[in-house]
Amino acid sequence: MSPEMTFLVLAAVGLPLVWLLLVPVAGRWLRFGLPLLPLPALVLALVPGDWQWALPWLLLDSLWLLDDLRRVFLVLTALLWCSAGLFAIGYLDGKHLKRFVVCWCLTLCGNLGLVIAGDAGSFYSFFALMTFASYGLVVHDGSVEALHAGRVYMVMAVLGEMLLLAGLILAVAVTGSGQLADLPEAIAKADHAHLITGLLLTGFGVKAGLPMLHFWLPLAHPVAPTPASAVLSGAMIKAGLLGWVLTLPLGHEGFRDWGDALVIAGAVASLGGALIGVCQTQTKAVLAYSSISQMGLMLLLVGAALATPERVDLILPVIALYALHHGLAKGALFLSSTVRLPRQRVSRGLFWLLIALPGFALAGLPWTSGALAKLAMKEVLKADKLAMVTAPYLAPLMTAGAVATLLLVLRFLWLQRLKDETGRNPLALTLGWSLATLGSLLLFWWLPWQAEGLVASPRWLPESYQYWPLLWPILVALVIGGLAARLIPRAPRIPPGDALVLLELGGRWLWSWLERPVFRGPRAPASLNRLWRHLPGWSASAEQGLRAGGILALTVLILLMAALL
Amino acid sequence: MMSWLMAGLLFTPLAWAVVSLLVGFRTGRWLSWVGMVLQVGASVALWFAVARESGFYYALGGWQAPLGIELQVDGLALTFVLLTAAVASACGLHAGVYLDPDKPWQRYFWPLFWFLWAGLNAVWLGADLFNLYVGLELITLSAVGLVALGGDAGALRASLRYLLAALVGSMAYLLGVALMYGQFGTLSLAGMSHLAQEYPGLEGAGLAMALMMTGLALKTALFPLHGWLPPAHGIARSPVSALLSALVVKASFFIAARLWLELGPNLGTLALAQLAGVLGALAVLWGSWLACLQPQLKQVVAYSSVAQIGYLFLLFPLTWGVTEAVSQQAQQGMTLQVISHALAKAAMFLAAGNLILSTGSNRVSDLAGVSRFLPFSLFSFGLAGVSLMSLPPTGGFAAKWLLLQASLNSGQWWWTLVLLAGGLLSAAYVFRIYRASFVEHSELDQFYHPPRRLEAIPMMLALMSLGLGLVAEPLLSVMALPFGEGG
Amino acid sequence: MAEDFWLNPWLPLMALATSMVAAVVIFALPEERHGLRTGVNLAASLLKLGLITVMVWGVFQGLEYRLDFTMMPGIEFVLRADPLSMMFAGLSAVLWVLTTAYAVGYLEYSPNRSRFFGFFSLCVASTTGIALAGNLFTFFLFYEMLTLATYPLVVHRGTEKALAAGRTYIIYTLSGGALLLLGMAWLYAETGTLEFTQGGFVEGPLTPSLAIIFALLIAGLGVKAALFPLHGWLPQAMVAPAPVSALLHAVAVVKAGAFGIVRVVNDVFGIEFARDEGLLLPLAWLAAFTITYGSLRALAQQDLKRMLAFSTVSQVSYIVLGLCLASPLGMVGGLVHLLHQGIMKITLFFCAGNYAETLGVHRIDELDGAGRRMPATSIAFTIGAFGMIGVPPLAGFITKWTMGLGALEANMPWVVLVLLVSSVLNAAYFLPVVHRLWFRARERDWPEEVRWGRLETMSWLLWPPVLTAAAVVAIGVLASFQFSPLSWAELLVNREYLP
Amino acid sequence: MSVHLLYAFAGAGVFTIGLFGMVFMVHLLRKLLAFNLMGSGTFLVLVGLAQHRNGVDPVPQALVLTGIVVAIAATALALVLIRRYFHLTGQVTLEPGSRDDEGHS
Repeated sequence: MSPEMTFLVLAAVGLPLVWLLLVPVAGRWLRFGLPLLPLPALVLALVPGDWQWALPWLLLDSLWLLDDLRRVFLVLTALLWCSAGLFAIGYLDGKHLKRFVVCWCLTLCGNLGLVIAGDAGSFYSFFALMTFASYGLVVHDGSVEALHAGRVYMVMAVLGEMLLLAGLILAVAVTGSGQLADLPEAIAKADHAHLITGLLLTGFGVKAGLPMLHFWLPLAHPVAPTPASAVLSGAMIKAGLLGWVLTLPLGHEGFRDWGDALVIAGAVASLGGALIGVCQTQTKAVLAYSSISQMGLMLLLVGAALATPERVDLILPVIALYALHHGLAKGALFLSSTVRLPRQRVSRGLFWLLIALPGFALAGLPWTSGALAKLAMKEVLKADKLAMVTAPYLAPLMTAGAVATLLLVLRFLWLQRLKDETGRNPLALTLGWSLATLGSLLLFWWLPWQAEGLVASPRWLPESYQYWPLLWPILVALVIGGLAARLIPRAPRIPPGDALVLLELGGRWLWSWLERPVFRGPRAPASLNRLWRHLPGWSASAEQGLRAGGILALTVLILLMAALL
Repeated sequence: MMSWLMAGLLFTPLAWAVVSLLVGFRTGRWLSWVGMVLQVGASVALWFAVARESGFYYALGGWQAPLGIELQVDGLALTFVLLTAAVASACGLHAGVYLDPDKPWQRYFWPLFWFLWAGLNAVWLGADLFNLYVGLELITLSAVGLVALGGDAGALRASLRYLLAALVGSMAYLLGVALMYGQFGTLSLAGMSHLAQEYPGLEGAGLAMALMMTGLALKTALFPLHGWLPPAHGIARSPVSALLSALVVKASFFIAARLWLELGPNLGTLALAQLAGVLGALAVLWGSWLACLQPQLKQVVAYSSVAQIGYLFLLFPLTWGVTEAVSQQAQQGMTLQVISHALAKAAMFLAAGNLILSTGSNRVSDLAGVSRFLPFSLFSFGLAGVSLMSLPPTGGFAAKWLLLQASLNSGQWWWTLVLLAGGLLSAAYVFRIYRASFVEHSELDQFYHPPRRLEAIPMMLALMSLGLGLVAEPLLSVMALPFGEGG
Repeated sequence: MAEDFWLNPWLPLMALATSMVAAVVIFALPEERHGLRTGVNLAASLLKLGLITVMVWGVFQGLEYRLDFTMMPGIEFVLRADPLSMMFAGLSAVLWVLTTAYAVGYLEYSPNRSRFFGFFSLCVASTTGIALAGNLFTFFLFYEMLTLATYPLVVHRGTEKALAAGRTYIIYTLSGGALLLLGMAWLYAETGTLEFTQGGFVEGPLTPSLAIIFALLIAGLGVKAALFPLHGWLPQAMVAPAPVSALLHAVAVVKAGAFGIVRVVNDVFGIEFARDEGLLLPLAWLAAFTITYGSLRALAQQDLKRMLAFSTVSQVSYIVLGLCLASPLGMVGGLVHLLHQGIMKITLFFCAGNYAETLGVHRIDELDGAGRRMPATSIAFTIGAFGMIGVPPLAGFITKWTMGLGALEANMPWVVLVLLVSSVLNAAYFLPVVHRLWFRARERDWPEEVRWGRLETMSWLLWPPVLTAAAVVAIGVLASFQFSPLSWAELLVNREYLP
Repeated sequence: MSVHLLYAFAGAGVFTIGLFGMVFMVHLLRKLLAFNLMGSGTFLVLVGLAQHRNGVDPVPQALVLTGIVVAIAATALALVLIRRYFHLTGQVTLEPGSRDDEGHS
């Protein structure tokens, strides 16, 4: 590796940490660094060529590297953090600024670092750094809801970390080396292959919003500051996905049932998430459920990859593509949720367009990244090429998913319209939002996609026969949305975090049980205490008796000894 | 040369006793310092002599036993002579400063002190039972006198109790001696042992043994015959208590131990050995427990003596019916225990005396807040306490270690429990004193530091006791100096 | 350093003597000579650090420093430096410097400092002795000396509570010492030696008496190592001043117990012997239970230091558990935790002391918003807490990771489960505190606030936790560096125990 | 049974009586007398038994002489103490139950 690259890598990961050092001395201008921090990482992502950097002294024998898959994630992460940082300049008031910046920098460092980490130790370190530091972003607001969401987030994050740790330890124990590249093969060979797979799936699943591990998402996103929600949903949630892709035994036989299970989970997430999501009343909660739903769709891909080893090389680029697409689009949508609309009609229309476009992109509107992603996904998930029980259901699922996605987007737009906030936006805020939106809409045009000619650039545009399959779900969704808006006066209320409510009841019961006296340590019984109190008195009188009868005792003793001899 | 030494050891004290009877306390003090130097010098010279040649019998003035006084100079006796020289000098130096010279009765202190010393040396060196008796009586009478010296009603009551108990003990012992002499026709221990080996199963010898043992146990304050000890040791002046606890009770034990080691293999029984051990164990437990309850500082130390003496009686079971090696270990352990207890207890009593001088009270609770002034004596007290707790590297530990080894190697594991419990209980009463000194809410803001000399002496003793474990090896080699006939 | 340098055998004794002499000098100094006392303290601790560094370097190069003389027939006093002893001695030397500095600040304006620092130095001397002990007897000597030297520190405040704690402490530890003594005497009676030997000196097969000896030794050491159910003294002893707690929990007392267990298992019985004869499995269960139990009790605590104390109960058993895995990585994990736990826990106690001294805060629920008032302290606390949870890349993670791998290596996967459960519980009691520090707003005044000029607290108090917190990060991040604790533990295990 | 043995037995009897007195007498002077009885008994045994076994033997005579001196010394000391005790307290007994452990250092 050339010295320049070394420096660049260090800058990419280290700049946020260096910025931390300024926190004690800096004032309000601290925030202006936020959009700059991810720039070295962005540059790093754009410098062509794979590289590896071995750091044997760091952690547990570290290796940092960049390959195609990671490059996509690095672009996504850097770009999203960049625009969110820009947005944050305008968004933030002075309250707890330092604390926010510290958490932001740490989270950013973790998020960037985990992408280029090539060994389990540093990957897990960065992952944990991101997880724990982002707590500060979630509860930044300090309101009761924020604190509650933070608690849920933390509990689930800790659980996730532990599952992950278990999975990684089990896997690394098999390989003997900590390199991520060796893990899939080792897992496939391991005695506890299925245990490890399950642990890793659930461990990363907490972050990636796997159904029943998703509770924190709809709670945390609405209460977090908007830029934080954007990165949470756009970038950090993808860290879980990246974890799956890097560690699961993709490309190895014997995990077909897991593939089916994942498909089912994905179906539940994409449809169930949408179903619950449309019942939400907060814009960001809707978006959070949308993320769950979208991650469900990505689960289909992961499941297919797990079940069909020979197709992995095809599926992985699609997963990356989908992640990029969803990350940027969802980031843009989150940012737009706090954008105030201008008063003038024209610019107002423009704003609405910019807000809606990423949403429609999610649903697969042609000429957007969504269309590309959907088409690619359809292509690789063709039933005849997959050897899964659930393979025939994938296509309808994807279509239903598209409908569900758009319904959520419509719900979001509806709620956004209800809020109807007008006024001026700080410049940085507008810039940040625009950057994200433009990134979402334009970035994929330049990216060199290569997946066996499937969606290879420049043939990224849909073929004519593909327009209809892309468009009809959108139409269906529009119709359903329109009907719903007319017919249903008020959506049924489902609290954000759905099934969590039940869990929390259980948790409270457990806590009250823990506080019972069993855990307060033992006490001596009263009778013993009484005995203890009287003992000195008894001893003293016994001693007096001995003193008086000493010579008598002597006589007895002589006789006794004589008898013994 | 040798005769000078022996005469020095026995007659100098007697001469000094007589001379100091004629002068006052202050002059006596000067005189005594000279005497102490002589005694220490003679003891050390004797050590060199024995180390160069070997142990020997010595007939005093050329008169052979039984009418004359025959002395047995071996490693063990030498060790105890040295110990006496050290501890008695320390106590004497301390007393010279500690006691109020203006009280008229103090002029009797030095004579009694020297008589005591003479008696002690006589016991260590004595080779026949009757001379041992005389030495013992000399010790008893002077010790009682020291306890009673200038005391109030309480002191007199204690000393009377002590005197009566000691006299009964002496009589029991003497009766035993009479029976023994009737049986064997000799008073020499060695000769008796020889005869007992030759004619096993002599009737009457058992009763004689029982009488002697019990009498000595009474004088050594073995549980349950210890009733006289705590009042006497607790109420005497501190230097006197130190002498009493460190040396006087050891004298009668020394005789008992010699009797047992010479005659026990033939006259003793397993049951007797175990009985002695059990009483010793009970003494350890009971003495320590009562020490924990005493409200007064010196009573704590006195009861601690009762407990520590209990350890000594473990010698009996650990040397009866065991292999030579185990018996050796037990004897070594016992010797170390005697020495370390002597040093530690003397240090403790002297330190306690200093503390009482400082606080003006004998009560444990009045020590509150004392540790703030870092009194030297508290350190000495603590260091001596460490030895009593038998923590390494003290002599107490070395002794306990050897005893543990002996009991484990002889399969009598139950004594290990006694040894351990005793250590813990002694920690309990020592820490009780510490604890009191750490209490922080007292109003004490002035502290009387006694003269440096008073403080240095217990510290020296405590350090000696502490370092004893480090030099246990050379010390045991003194004890094991070879014994040859002649002299 | 030359191989045959004449000073070599004396180095261990000198390292021991530095703190011993310091203690004597301090006792002799009058109470008012604060400056001189601080100077003596710091000079001695730095000198010792230097000596230990020299020895570490020597040991690394394969030298052995040894000094012995006979005390009693068959009983030798042996001081020697091997990799394991250097590990512990190094820890105590480094942390002595910091703790001394901290204590100087902590006790500023309080009475009885001569007494305190004298015993403090004695305590460190005993710890060094424990580290350098070359046989079980020498170990026992310093082990008991440590008990005695610590008592005055525990009861330093002289309050009812402190005295009661001291009483509990002394009852527990002396009883433990008695068990240890019994085990040691018995062992000597059985084997005739006490010298720590690589691979152990106990010869098979396992007889019942050997098993009982093992149990006695472990129980005796387990008191100080706070193994359940012998841990009762530890939470009580937290009434002591913060530097003392730091010392008790991080460096001296509990570590002495854990270190002793390591010694007994490795150098007395031999790890392979102990493993093959099934001695380690019950111990592993006990340690695992203690880990869980300590964490559960910590959950329910309201007092910060008490919570930390229960956390210690839990954390120290990691060392034992790692040892019981008896696989190379497991042992590395256990041994390295000896250092890691020390540094993390001392950070936490320093911080707790800072809160108590500067803000008058003792309870967890009074900590709201302390992060704003005392950012540096709170950052240090946060790092320490995360380290304890085992969050990467901090020191605690290295332990957990290595131990987890070791557990699998030893084919004891249930240990991984214990590690995870314990981490979850650690998170459950540490994270709320961290949350309060940073994310709760202050609504009342501090109970007893003291202002120290520009800094958040006195600089004597501030720098030690900051430095240790930095060390927590550094030894985690640089775990594979050549002289990191992890590498040293690997060297140790590979060279000595399981080559 | 020789006359010497008779002495010895008589001595044992006297000793026992003395011991009995020591145990059950309360008055200090009586205790002292009991002690002297014990002493006399012992001396009888010493002389009697030795003569019985070994024929005429000068050694016990010498021993008894010494023993008597010791006993006289002890009696004298005891008398001094008892007298002073009586002067200070007006008591002639060591009444049981009294606190012995109060007083000076």
